Amino acid sequence: MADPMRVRAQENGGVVDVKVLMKHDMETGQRKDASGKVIPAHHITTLTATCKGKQVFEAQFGPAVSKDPFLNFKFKGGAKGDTVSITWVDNKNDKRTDEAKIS
Amino acid sequence: MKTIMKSALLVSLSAMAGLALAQSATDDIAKYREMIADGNPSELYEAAGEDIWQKPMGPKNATLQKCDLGKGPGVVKGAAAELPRYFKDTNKVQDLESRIITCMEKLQGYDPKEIISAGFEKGKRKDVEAVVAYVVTHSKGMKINVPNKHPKEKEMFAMGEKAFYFQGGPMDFSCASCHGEDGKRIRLQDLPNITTQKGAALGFGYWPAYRVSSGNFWTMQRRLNDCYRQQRFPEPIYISDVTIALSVYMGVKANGGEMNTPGLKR
Amino acid sequence: MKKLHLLVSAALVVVATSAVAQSKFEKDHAASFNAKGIAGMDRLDRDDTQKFCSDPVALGGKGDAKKREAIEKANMATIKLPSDGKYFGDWKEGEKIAQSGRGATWTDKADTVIGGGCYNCHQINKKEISHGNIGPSLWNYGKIRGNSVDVVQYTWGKIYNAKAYNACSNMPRIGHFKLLNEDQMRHVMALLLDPESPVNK
Amino acid sequence: MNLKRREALRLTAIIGLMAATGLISQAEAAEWNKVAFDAKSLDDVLKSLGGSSADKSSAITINAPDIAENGAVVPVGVTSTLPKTQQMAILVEKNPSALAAQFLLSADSEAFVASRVKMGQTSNVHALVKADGKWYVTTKEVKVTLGGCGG
Repeated sequence: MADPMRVRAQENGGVVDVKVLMKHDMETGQRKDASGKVIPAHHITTLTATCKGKQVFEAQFGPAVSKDPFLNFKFKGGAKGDTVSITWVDNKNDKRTDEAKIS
Repeated sequence: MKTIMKSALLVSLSAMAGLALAQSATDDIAKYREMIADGNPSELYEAAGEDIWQKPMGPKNATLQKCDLGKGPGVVKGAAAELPRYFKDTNKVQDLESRIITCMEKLQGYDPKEIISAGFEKGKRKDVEAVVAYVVTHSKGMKINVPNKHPKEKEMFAMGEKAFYFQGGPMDFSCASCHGEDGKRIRLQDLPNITTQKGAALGFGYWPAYRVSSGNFWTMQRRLNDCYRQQRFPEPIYISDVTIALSVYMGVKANGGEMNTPGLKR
Repeated sequence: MKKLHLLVSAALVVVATSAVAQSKFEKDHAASFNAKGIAGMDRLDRDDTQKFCSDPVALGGKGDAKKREAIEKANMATIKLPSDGKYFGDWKEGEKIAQSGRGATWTDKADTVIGGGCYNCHQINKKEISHGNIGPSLWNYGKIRGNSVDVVQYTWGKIYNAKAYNACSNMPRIGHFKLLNEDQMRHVMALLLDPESPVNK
Repeated sequence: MNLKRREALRLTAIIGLMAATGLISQAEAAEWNKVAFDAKSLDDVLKSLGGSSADKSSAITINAPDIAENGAVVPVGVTSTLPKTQQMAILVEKNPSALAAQFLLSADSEAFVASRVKMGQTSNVHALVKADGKWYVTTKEVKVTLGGCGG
């Protein structure tokens, strides 16, 4: 199972600032291992963010997003105490969902 | 006369331009570091480490919650700012990693030899590294206060100092080759002068760290291991005397400085 | 000359005796390491120069002046001028060698080409902004100094064995320890001294 | 379990229907855009995202360092003041595939995103922004330095 991510959501003046750190290798598919074999690409493909049942943001990642990805976005309409839920899916169909309360 | 003046001026101007170029490059690097400071992936390791600390594991199915890191059983806050130190129960000076391994052995029943021979990020060593991330986070902002009173601590400090200056290998390098003077750089990386309090605190206070170039969390043991690799030395054994001695030397020199761990490094 | 010879052999005797009697520190220190890959335990066996410069006082340029002089002379004696009298290769190759800091670590193989690692410590071609400052800037090296025989031989010697000129220089003994071969050293020479090299523009 | 599965299937069908009938925007049902992520150039990425040309716009800001200490982690932020910003993309011109990431904004999104990308070498970084159905672009060069002892 994939490792948990760190989600932080802060509301300020009606805008929620969300910062997400994900644990993922984001293997490019360009690197070779010690024996010269290509390490297959393994990376997050999509990430969705929902708040109060509504999707507020979506990202698509290629292999060029850095290892242990960081993402920061902002949306309107969330209030302190609401929950922001983040889900990512990778190209091996592994997925992970974590939540944070807006502070 | 005029032309001589002119060319002299030109020379000094171009020398200044050269300086300015290097200066602006290091300023830009500082900006880069600032930009990535928010969102240190060390947090991911810290979270894993906290879980490992609290979870019953090993042959004895016990947690690490009674582990004594020097400030009493279970006390995590501030522990990393005072390590390495002498421990009565093992009659040894231990750094954070060797002490965690002692706890894994005594409380949980793990075999320390396996952890020592495992390699970084391998097997149970991976858990040690995560616990390190968890523990050092709880010393962030605290004053470095590594003891140098017990005769064994003094012995280790002396060994660390000698090891720091020990020059060898095909490139004649010692730690001091890179870390013995102020204001030096390798490429664009600033090299703290570890022989001074300020420089030692820049080293000791920012490691362990998440290392951007390799995309993983490096403990102090791993930092030292890679220094020795670049020094073209043979490999220091994990938690061996020389590695702990160097930590004592650096930590004691750094006393009074601030813990900023876990850091975020190139 | 005879005196010099005596001095050098005296220094060698000192090395020989101290090599036999390993100090407690040396023993404890060595016990903390394992050979790995191409990095054998023999890398901890210090020669006379390394022993002398493991003392912070000597490293700082002070201490036993006579010993220092003897060490510099012994290192000077190791310098071999190029076998065919040719000092210069291709500055473009020299630039590549200067850029690479690879080789000779326990993760390298025996046939890994060792780089000069020059930019790690020196500014050379100004276009490369990522350069260290442990050594002096070499920008305009040849333009400033010209390429008289003295300059050429000194530069070769400095690359070959920097300790001949300063016992505890931070610069590796590149020719002496065969980090670069003669051809590679010629390329680096061209980078520094060839009027066509961008370093001298 | 079975119930859940059936529920999920039903939902998928509904979402598909909604997308087909234009009840929800295409973005919300978007598949990972493989063609765009395989594209080599700015133009090809733009085409595979459904655009034909992109005007340069000063309403887009790229927040990235002038010099990155390491190409493995280069912070890149994009802010747009264009009205009705719907979509954003970060491209690294000299990477094997140009597109690093794209972002599909909702009506509630602020026109801002920040992430970190890998860069093989010094290169132009482009930010593509779709606003009110039209594509815009802005560009910034990021230098990637060689670091450390390894060179």
